[in-house]
Amino acid sequence: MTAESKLLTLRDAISRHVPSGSMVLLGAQLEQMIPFAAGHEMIRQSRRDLTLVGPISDILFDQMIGAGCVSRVMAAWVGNVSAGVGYCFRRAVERSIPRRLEVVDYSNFTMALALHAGALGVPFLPTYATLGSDLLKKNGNLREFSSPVSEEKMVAVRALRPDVAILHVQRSDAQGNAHIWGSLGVAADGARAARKIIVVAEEIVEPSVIASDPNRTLVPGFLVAAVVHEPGGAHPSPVQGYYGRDHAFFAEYHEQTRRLEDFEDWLARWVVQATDRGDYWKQLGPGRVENLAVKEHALSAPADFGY
Amino acid sequence: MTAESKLLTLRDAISRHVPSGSMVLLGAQLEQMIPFAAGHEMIRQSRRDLTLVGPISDILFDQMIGAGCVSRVMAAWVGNVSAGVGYCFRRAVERSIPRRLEVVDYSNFTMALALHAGALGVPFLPTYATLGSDLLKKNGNLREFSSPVSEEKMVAVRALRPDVAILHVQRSDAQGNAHIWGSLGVAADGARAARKIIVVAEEIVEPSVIASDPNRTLVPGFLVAAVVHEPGGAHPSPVQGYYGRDHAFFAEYHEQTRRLEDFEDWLARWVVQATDRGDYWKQLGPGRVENLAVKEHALSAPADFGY
Amino acid sequence: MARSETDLATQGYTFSELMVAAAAREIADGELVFVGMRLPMLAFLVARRTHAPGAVGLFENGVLRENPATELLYTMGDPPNLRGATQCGSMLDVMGLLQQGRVDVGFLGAAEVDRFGNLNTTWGHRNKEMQRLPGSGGAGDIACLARRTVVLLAHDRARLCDRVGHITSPGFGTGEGWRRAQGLPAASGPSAIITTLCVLRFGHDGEAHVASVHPGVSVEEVLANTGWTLRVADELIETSPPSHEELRVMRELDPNHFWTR
Amino acid sequence: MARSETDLATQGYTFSELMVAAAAREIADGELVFVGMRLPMLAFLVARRTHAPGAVGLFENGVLRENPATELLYTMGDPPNLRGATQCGSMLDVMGLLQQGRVDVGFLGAAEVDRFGNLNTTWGHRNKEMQRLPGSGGAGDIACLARRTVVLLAHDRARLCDRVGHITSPGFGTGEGWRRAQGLPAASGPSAIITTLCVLRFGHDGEAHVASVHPGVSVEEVLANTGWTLRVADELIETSPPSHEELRVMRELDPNHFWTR
Repeated sequence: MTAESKLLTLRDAISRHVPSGSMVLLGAQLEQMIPFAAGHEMIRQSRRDLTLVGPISDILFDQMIGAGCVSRVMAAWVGNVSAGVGYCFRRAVERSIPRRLEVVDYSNFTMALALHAGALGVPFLPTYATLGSDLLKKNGNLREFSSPVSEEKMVAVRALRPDVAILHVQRSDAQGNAHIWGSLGVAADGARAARKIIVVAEEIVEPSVIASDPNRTLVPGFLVAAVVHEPGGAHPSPVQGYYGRDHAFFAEYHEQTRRLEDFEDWLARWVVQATDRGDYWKQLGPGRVENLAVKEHALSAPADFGY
Repeated sequence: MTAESKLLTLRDAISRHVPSGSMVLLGAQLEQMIPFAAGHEMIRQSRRDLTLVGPISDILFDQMIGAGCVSRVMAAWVGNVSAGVGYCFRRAVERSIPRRLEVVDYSNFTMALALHAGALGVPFLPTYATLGSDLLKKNGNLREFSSPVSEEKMVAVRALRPDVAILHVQRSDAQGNAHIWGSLGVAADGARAARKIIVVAEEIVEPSVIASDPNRTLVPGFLVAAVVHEPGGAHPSPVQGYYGRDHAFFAEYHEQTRRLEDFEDWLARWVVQATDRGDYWKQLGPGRVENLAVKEHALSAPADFGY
Repeated sequence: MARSETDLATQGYTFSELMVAAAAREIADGELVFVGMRLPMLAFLVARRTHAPGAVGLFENGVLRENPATELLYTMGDPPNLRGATQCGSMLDVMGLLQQGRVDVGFLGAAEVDRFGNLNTTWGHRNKEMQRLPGSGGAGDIACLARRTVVLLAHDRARLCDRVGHITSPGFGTGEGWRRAQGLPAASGPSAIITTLCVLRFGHDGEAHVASVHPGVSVEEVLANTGWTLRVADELIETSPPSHEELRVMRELDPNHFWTR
Repeated sequence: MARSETDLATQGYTFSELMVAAAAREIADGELVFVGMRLPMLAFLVARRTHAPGAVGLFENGVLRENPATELLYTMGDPPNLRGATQCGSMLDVMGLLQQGRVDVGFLGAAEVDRFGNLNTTWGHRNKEMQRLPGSGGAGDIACLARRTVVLLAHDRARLCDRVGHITSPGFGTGEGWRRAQGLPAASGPSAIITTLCVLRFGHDGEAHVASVHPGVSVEEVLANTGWTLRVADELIETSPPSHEELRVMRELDPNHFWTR
């Protein structure tokens, strides 16, 4: 009666479930738990013509754009959250380097609503956000209409249904029932809006751990196509309770990618030559990893599900 | 810097925050955590012309209707979940006893959407639910319209903003930041849709307990008008981790309220003469309370919020 | 039900057990099922334990379970149904899955069902007086949005009527094309009505017909207890009785025949 | 900023500290505040610790805090901002509060702001070349839906321009009545622009004017560094310098002037 395990290597999960041309949701938990390891694997497997979807994916979108994987980005903000602009994004938009990039500009709220509409199974959701803005004029997925109950002007945000959502989580069972805590962002809606989900987990746990707290299950396993055990896979973004944000890494990326040739060196070093996450850790060095470790644990008060 | 305590007795909370004529949300967590003690207090304080809102409130709506507090009910289901119909509801609808009752029929989903629209601050939300049904024809808050992005027929569910939501919770701090677990139902949306909230808690805890697990905070304190410490206040409905459902009580209510005069006896015994919850427990007897107690605790696996 | 007790003695199972087995077979492996209480709940449990180990159950209070609570539940909010659940989200979470078209099958009860599978749980009749019933709950939503719905009710001429007085939960309305004309999803609608006498299914025109009669029941008995001139399938069969395995699981879960009198 | 270092020596505070103090005073006690990072974050902390102990902070990732993290944050998702929060919900939870009109004030930065308080964070200019900037994030939502918005930016003729090239975050559009005509909420819109030189406020016609100049700054300097013919308030005042208490709190929170160079 126990369902089959969905555990795969990251390589196999990307290879099987993220073909070129896919619409991929990344960075659903905003600045936390960004699936960098999965993004790097897509670069190594030379994915092309991806549509990247997400409110903000910090420097992961910039890297994938720079590596030539992306033909379209649907996002509220693309750059480097702590350091400013993303140079690859700029090169792509301003000069089509390494290729032409279509940008569909959302605000955070309208992106959240697009995924919420997908999760609720409706073609659109209404909002007042973006009225009067140039986002409304330029993004074809935002359309002004008149509220059927109040005759007010409103914006209809068209539903998005990504082909695959990649969600980095704290813990998951082998069937993909996963706990996320701390920064939730648009993870719950993203999971339901997507046609399939790849879960990348810090820890693989027994189903009983997940079932001990079903309110914390943000991703139900029956929607999950693959579960990948990749501790540290969100670095340099933080994972609450597991490791902190590597601020210096973001600052260095900013400095080291200003010129195209420098970005190519960066990519070679951190992604192409680091053929898996083991190489990546060696590059990073043990001292740095140690610095990011949890210094003080802070466990949640238990909730009693007994009867 | 610590905010003022919002702790009140149930009597004062109802007296101050639930005047006659209010639109009151009850039973947001469906069959669990129904605020029976608060409903009984409204009966004792002779509230009139209330509009009761909620998907399903088991026999609480029936009792308040029978006691003459209610002029309108907006709900998906009114009755006795484990025993069938509610006789007071039937007498009110069929024969205006004790007074005329307006019923606005929703389905569970459209009720959830009405509160979600209130919580999101939009005048309506779209759905395909109730298309083709007589609910759509008869409930003026459900209106057919054409989707602005797909030209499909859809239903616009008008937002509801109750004057007050009464939420029974497992634990709250004195400012009303409250943890709910187990059955969530429409509690999160109900809390945000309402103009104010009364929290009725099994336990009052230190703010640090709530802040140890902010993902479990379903009710943010700044929306809360009053916090009431009323252990057992949801009986005969269950509270996960605190007590079970008193199935026999529901069956007895069904038997003891079939005839109008029997209901009046029931009400006198359990509500009017039981001037507070202490009397109510005496009526119930210690053996019965003991039977409902948690037999086996089942604590959630901790989540580490450290860094 | 005296009749079922007789059946138990003579046939080795009750009519309720037969209904549960028939309902369980409406669930395929891996399907997402909107479960109700009582007989549908038992049917879901039987399906999980026999031919559909990968079926997942949804409840309107936000609960999603892979390993169903095996205790007797009076309501979906009973504590055993929350403990050990796979996910406890909000009502909107599960209704979203339903509206996405991801829910394969939903089980419904009804006070009245008609020729086109429309259900009424809002207004009943007794001695020509209108009786107010509890209302839709989530039934109307499931009837609108689940890919298939299966109705369970006792076979009674007053309850299987030509046209329901109030459509709480739409079936095929007035027949072919009606659901699409209302705007309901293309892949949705009633799939079967399982009664104490027979199983009804629907033709392309949306009208119900007898597809199988339960062992020991005659077609005449079915027709006499139905409030309209009921069509009969060209190849009428007998409903398969519950298997040993199905009965074994049912009785393990419900040893005192609380649900399956 | 060499200028601020000079100010620190001669006036006892930096221009950034002055901006933070001015921003903190835009928050009243008990208000719900959409907090940004950097200076607005510090302003929120100062307000909580001085005149507005009951202010509540919201963040776009779903976080709601009464007791703000006192560590240096680089992003709102830094672990110290989650631990000990009052509530960590979803982005939609906090955006819902915003759209309900419950958020009193939101802080915004911008690459460009114009005469009517419209903001551009999508397209910049350098040497006449268009530069793609990161985009709206939540800024456009806050600009549309918060009851008041307060903009903080360095005063520069290229950044305070007559009309922004792209409206990422709407202010008063083209003037009086514009926001309502777009369908934006009646109680919403820019309240102040706090620059390194002055505080701008808005008249009924939606156009910005200088309301106060910072100590040591002349009106002429403000006008010369503004890209349109800026109106000056009839009763122009000097921006109040940060109080001892405000400075004490700021420096306790930011002892190395990381945020307030």
